[in-house]
Amino acid sequence: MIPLSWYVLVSAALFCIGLFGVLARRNAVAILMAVELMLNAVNVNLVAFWRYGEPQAMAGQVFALIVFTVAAAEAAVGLALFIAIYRSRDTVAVEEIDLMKG
Amino acid sequence: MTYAVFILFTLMALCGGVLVVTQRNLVRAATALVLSLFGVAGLYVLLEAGFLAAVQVLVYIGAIAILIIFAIMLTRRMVQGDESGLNRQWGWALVSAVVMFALFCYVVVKAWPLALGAVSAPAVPADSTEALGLALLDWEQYVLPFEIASVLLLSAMVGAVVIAREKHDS
Amino acid sequence: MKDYELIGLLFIVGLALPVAAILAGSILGPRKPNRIKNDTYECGMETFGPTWVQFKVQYYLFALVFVVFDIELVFLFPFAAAFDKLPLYAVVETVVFILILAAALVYAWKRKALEWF
Amino acid sequence: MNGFDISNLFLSIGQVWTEWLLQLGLSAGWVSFVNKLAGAVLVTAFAVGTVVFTIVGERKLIGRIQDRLGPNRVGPFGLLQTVPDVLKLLTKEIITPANADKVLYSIAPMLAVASVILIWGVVPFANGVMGVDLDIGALYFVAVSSFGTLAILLAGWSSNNKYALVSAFRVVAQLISYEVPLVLSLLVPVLLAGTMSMNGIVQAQAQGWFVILAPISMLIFFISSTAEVGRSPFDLLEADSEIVAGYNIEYSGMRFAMFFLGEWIHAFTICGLTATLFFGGWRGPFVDQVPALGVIYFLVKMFAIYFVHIWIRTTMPRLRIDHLLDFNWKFLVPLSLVNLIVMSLAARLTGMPRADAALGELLPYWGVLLGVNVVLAAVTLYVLGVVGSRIRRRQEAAREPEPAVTGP
Repeated sequence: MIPLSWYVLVSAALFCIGLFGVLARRNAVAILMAVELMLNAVNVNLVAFWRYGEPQAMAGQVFALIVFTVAAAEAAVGLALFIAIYRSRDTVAVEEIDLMKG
Repeated sequence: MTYAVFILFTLMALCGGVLVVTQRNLVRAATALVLSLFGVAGLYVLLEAGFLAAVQVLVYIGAIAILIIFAIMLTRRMVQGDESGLNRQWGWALVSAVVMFALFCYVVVKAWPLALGAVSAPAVPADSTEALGLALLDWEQYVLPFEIASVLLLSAMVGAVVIAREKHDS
Repeated sequence: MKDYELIGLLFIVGLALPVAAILAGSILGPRKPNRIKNDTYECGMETFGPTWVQFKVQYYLFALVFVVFDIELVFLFPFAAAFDKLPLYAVVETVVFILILAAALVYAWKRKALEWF
Repeated sequence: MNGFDISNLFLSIGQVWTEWLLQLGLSAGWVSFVNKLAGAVLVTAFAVGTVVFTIVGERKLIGRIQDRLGPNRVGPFGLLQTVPDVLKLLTKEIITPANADKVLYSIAPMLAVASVILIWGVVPFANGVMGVDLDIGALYFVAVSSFGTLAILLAGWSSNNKYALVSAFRVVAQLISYEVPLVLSLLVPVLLAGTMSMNGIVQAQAQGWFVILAPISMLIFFISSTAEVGRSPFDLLEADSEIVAGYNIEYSGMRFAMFFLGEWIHAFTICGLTATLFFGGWRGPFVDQVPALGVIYFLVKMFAIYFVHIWIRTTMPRLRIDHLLDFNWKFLVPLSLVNLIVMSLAARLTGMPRADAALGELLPYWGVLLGVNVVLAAVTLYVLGVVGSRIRRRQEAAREPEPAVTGP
């Protein structure tokens, strides 16, 4: 079997790619996609620890399912927000929608 | 053999991820996201979580990716144009991501051996989906998250419908 | 995990078949591209404006309702798989779960998110 | 070598084949690999091979229903019509539009085929004769189908054609909408069988097919799977008598043929799934003694359902897209939600006897489930009638002319 540490490293790499995307992309939808990558990295971790920790207890899988739910809810509301912003501001570039900066 | 498959899925997940954050064309980035998520689904299969692998494909590729592509189509204007998809602080973002990864590596290698072979893990339950169902609906285990998930979905839908609906004058 | 080897092979074979067919087609078929032929096909009309036009929000609303129900289905599958071992109260819990999401459907219906304008 | 035991034909063939491979000097790991590859190739060959027959069969049948002959020139009774068709498609030029997104444009047709071939990996042809008996079989089918949706969206977008894109959006709206009732009705056989494994579902129908226990689920599954395939009356994406084509308008030659192939495979694939989930799959008389009979029973059931499909296709008018989506979200989804709730409560309250229980024990259980279905159907029809007449009254009231205003 593949050691647990490999999975954790893959997950860490995926997380950091997502982090880079969140920090560096201009488009809000692209940032949301990067967030999805980070959530996936978390899920890989959860499932890997479930498998190598205590597979008889289903905690890891239940957590992963809840993460799926949160990811879907977040995508739905987030994208709806971007659509609403686009409708009024005509852009979804994050530098141009910083209205709250005063 | 298992290693080859593992490396294949890892490459899919990571290369897809890199494409997601670097592609300027957003629909292509979304396709790369699908590739990456598919690689992650493969990792779930390797971890003997077939149910989650199928759910990954169903939810992410079948639903969320399509939702994202629809949203990209609805917010068109940003996608074309000559400007890069990255903002001015991308250098700092890269540095922080790399530093973060280095930290992760340090911690992981400290905590768990990287060495191959002689790895053992307890067996998974014979029918892990059934076990999952029992755990989810057990009064003493996860029934509260289960019900809260539905409330979360309800509120997400209410919120998103309110936000995204066009105001009809007349 | 062993079970999925065949699925992986099936995926490869399933992809190899169209690849082979398209390759055969491109070898056997003629290849004489010209500007008109490679143009966008609009029954002889010249295309104007960008193709990747903006769409109605209605498509998004359907996708949105679908995503919510998709997640619900994901939770219902373990329930169905474990059904023969579940006590009555667990079934009632699932009924409550379904009813909460039915409320979401009713809401979308009342707010006219399910209308095609 | 063991004797060739006819009672379990497939097991014997498998044994002979495996022993032959071992004698060739392959190691056990390679033998298992070769076996699995052979299985994958066989499944693919079955799926593609069946298309050749169903195309001719369907064209002949549609011809008969529409009072004409159908293909009758090539070969006896026109049976070889598919051969020149394939040759024609093979020798056509494959055009890639200049403005298309080349990579995605060429990936999309491959995904369209692969996604339907993958479904055949879990369909049981006979007891134990199937690609692989996944313990998540039913969910696997749903998950794999979603690749097809993605392929359509990619095809429409990458063609760089307004009409292809509009069509792709409409098709995807249709496909994702009808996926909800499809899966909700699929859950009923899963919970009656207590397993997601396809073979397990067939085995759970030992005493009675699920179509007797859950006819409403069967109907919902049948309707929504027809919509998933995009066949008439749900063929808005094609509408070949009205518009040029759908999302695949820019595709030509073999690439176009791949979309076509995927659609045809999908058409009888869902018939096979309906047979498996609701009509007992490979079950039939004497199948426990001679498992090889199961293949015949399965194919007969599959093509019988396919016949009904073609029948509907030729007789029903096409729906309009708003009607199509209204029918799904305002009728099928609520009905399938109620159906799932009612079925799970009824099955739990009557106590669910084991599948191998005596007939006397099973009859009350069947009776309750069937009764519940009949009551649900009656209530549905009553509600439909009330709502329908109210809508009609409102429309008539709206149409009534204003009373003429007479001046003084």
